[in-house]
Amino acid sequence: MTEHFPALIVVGPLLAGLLIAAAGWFNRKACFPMAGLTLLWVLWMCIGLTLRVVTSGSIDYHLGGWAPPWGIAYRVDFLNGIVLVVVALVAFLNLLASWNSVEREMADKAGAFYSLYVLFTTGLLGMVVTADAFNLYVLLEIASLTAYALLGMGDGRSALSGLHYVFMGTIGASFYLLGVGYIYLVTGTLNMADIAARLPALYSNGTVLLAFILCMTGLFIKMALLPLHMWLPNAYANAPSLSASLIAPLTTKVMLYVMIRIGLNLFSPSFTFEISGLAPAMVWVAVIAIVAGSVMALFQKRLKRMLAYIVVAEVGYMVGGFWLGNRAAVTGAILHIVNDAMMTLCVFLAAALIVHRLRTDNFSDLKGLFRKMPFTMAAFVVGGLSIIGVPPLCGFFSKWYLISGGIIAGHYGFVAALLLSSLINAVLFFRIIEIGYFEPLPGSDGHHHEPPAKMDEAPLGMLVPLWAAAGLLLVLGVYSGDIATRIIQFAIPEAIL
Amino acid sequence: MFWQIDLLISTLVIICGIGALTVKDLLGAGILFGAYSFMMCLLWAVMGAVDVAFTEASVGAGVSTVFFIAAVFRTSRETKD
Amino acid sequence: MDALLSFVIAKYNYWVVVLLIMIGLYAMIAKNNLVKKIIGMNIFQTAIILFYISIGAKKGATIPITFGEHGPPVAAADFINPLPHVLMLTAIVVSVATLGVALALALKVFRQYGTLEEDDIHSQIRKE
Amino acid sequence: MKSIALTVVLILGCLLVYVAQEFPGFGDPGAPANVHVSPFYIENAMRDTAVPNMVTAILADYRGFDTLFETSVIFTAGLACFFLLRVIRRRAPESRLYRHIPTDLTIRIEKGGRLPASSAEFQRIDSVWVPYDLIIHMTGRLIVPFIQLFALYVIAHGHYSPGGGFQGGVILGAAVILFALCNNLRMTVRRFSERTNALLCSLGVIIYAGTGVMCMLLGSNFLDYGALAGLLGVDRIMARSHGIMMVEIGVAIAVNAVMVWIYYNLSSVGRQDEGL
Repeated sequence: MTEHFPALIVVGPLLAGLLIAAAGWFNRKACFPMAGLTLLWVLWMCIGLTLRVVTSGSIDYHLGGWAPPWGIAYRVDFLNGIVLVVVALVAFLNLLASWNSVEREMADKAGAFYSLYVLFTTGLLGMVVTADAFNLYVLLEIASLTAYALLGMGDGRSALSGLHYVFMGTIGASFYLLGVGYIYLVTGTLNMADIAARLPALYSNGTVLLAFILCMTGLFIKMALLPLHMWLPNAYANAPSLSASLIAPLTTKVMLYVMIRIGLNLFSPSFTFEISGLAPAMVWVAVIAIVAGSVMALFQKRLKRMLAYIVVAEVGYMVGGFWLGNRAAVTGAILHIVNDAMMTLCVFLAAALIVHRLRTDNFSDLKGLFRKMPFTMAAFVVGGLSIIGVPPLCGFFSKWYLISGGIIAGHYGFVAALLLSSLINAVLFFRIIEIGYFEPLPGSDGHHHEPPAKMDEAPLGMLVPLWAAAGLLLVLGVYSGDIATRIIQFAIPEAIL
Repeated sequence: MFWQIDLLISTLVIICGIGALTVKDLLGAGILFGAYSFMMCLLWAVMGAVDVAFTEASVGAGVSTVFFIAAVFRTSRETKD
Repeated sequence: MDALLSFVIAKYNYWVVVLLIMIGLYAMIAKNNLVKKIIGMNIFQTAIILFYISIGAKKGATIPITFGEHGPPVAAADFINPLPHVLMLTAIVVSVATLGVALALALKVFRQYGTLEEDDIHSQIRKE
Repeated sequence: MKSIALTVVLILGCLLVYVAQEFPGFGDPGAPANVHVSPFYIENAMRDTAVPNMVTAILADYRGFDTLFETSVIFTAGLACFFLLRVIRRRAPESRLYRHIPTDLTIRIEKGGRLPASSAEFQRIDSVWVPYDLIIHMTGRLIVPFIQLFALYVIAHGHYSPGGGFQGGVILGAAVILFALCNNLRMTVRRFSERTNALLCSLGVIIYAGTGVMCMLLGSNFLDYGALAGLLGVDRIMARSHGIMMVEIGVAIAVNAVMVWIYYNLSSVGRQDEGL
């Protein structure tokens, strides 16, 4: 059965999502265990696939038994092996934490929530594994539709910000579709390997350059690179906190993976970095994204909006790292995809627990949180330190690769932006830690002293996955050395020196 | 005979498209949008894409217009722009 | 003059596609009413579908349905390229799905704010 | 804001027009798209799958995986509309309108008061939509069965004529929506309840994915209908044709149920008591 894994990774959760939606109508209690078992099984398959890739090289799977240019092919190699594991791991950990808040907020629609949750994971896993340009669009649409529904479900402004996300997401996906249409117009095929074989003869053709620009613009809209990021802060801040903690770590990272896949494998590295002439401009766009994203995070009054702007800044890290073009920077970008997904999950999950307990995430209401919710805040501190880039945790190592890549490429603007952003992150997180540490100020009349708030921690079911995510940051930090050497090093084609 | 029909239907498509966006009453916009979808279905039928034309006729002109009218009916008909 | 005319006539379908893309994109960004934005979104998607179909068009070829087992031998030049049609069946279904979700969100916005005009909603949000 | 949008769109338009000069001419047979991959489909579709309609052959067999996810996109849209709009906890309706049939009087009952549904003299009418209209009601009742018959024809003849799972499913859904338009939504929900609708959605896509998994269990790759030859007792080519048929039926069931489900939730904004 193991040789069917590439198809089972996607078809398994799809079937499970359908069964969960049907089971939602019979007894709601069965939905959560079904979803949990499915994602655990998917995680086990992903790890099995990645180990097989590390031992015996990349795996090809022909859907429907037809050879690639005619049928659709799936391909698992070094680049998407590691991303597969991260997507499955983040989805599984977040699902464990979602039981309590789903029971409270949307109890009677639990079947639909878990079905959309598993279908979202299916869409992402399919996007990571597919080797067909148009199939990637269809899976992109599944992931986007489920994200629109999950994000639009909150109260208050979430419907409006969900609608803006629908418009921007559709523009992004349609630009990608138009880009694939241009590629199909000049090459006549849709399989990525076949396109890569036929494109070099056409590099002088203007259509190929415009196809490249359109595909990339579509992906930049979907990953919220700075000038096109307007939809992200509202969409993630107003969403139900468990949907945001699922979608924030994953959507932008898988879009970055697709950008790297298209940049390296569809269009050859020589086209992406030299012929297209976009690389220098893109690095400066990334520098602006990093600085502006971090600065805007400073002005936010609510925890989840601040974290959303940090996600926008992190996207700048990876885009800048990739477009620098040298081996260290691209390794840093890929490693940062892995690390940043875990860091964002840890921090957003902590925010979800805080909102679950306090029902608000304004800074003024976070006073005395260390006494009330010590474990949640401890995990939040671990996530914050990792985002700042403190050595034992994983954030430091990928930032280290990015900075060394920037120095090798001699792009000191990028290095300066990274350091400035780390500084601003430090200010952001220590401000929250300071708010959380001090007791709430005595009331305005100054004389009544309420007793120090007793400890009412988030339920254990939400704390365990949060602490698992925080622990993983340390594990990833320790092993990031051999992740880079044994996996990512083979993922980057030799053309990049 | 081939490209004259194509040109005629293309202009009708563009007229219906611009009309659907500029008319002030949303119910009219929904109906014009149904006409736009149907013209697009004709254009594809002329260009030989019969399966796509059939789908656009049933999905685009048919069900999308019903969803539009249902949504406009549940909100308000007049708009400012 | 006839060079320009032949140039325009040779690819007129692509000009229609570009015009519709511009109309749809402008409506999505600049229109004030949310339902008008949804109409613009749908026009933008059908324009890209038209682009794919005009890639597959072939002069002097018939619709992509053969005559069954006993028909004449099948030559590739006689039939229109069926691959874009398959891709566009998917794109039409995706555009209806997106339309359904966008209208559902628009109804939720109307239930929340009582209006679908972008500027009225933002003034209400600023008052909160 | 409008001027920025206009300039951005004009710049994009000029870029697209400028690059369109290098396109191969519209409709010339020598274009790369018509030369590289599609000749294989045109020449081999009939030989491999015994399906004259090439688009259906490619849709369900060569690129069947795309269509599986296309069907799950439609399923996701139906589930998303239910998830976003449906209001399950019954809030007491503000006021209800009843029509006294013998005297044609309409009475309004405030806050939660209601008459027994089975009362012969009173008939509940929608407070929103047009009153009872004989012409629409009668023609609706006449047309709906023929629409459904035509829809089944379209599904069954997807192999030979333009049509197939999607078009047939939408027409089936349109028949139910026409019935809901002619009568009121409550009658339609009583005939075609939301629960069976939701289960049919899942069933349709499960049929599609189940056929693929069955091919996998019989030893070949996912969605390789040739493997069904042993099960169906026909040679590999006819097995592919029957596989396409099974998949089209699954798609039709799913699309029909989704269209009706989205209509239920959109037209009544989730309360499913008074629709269009």
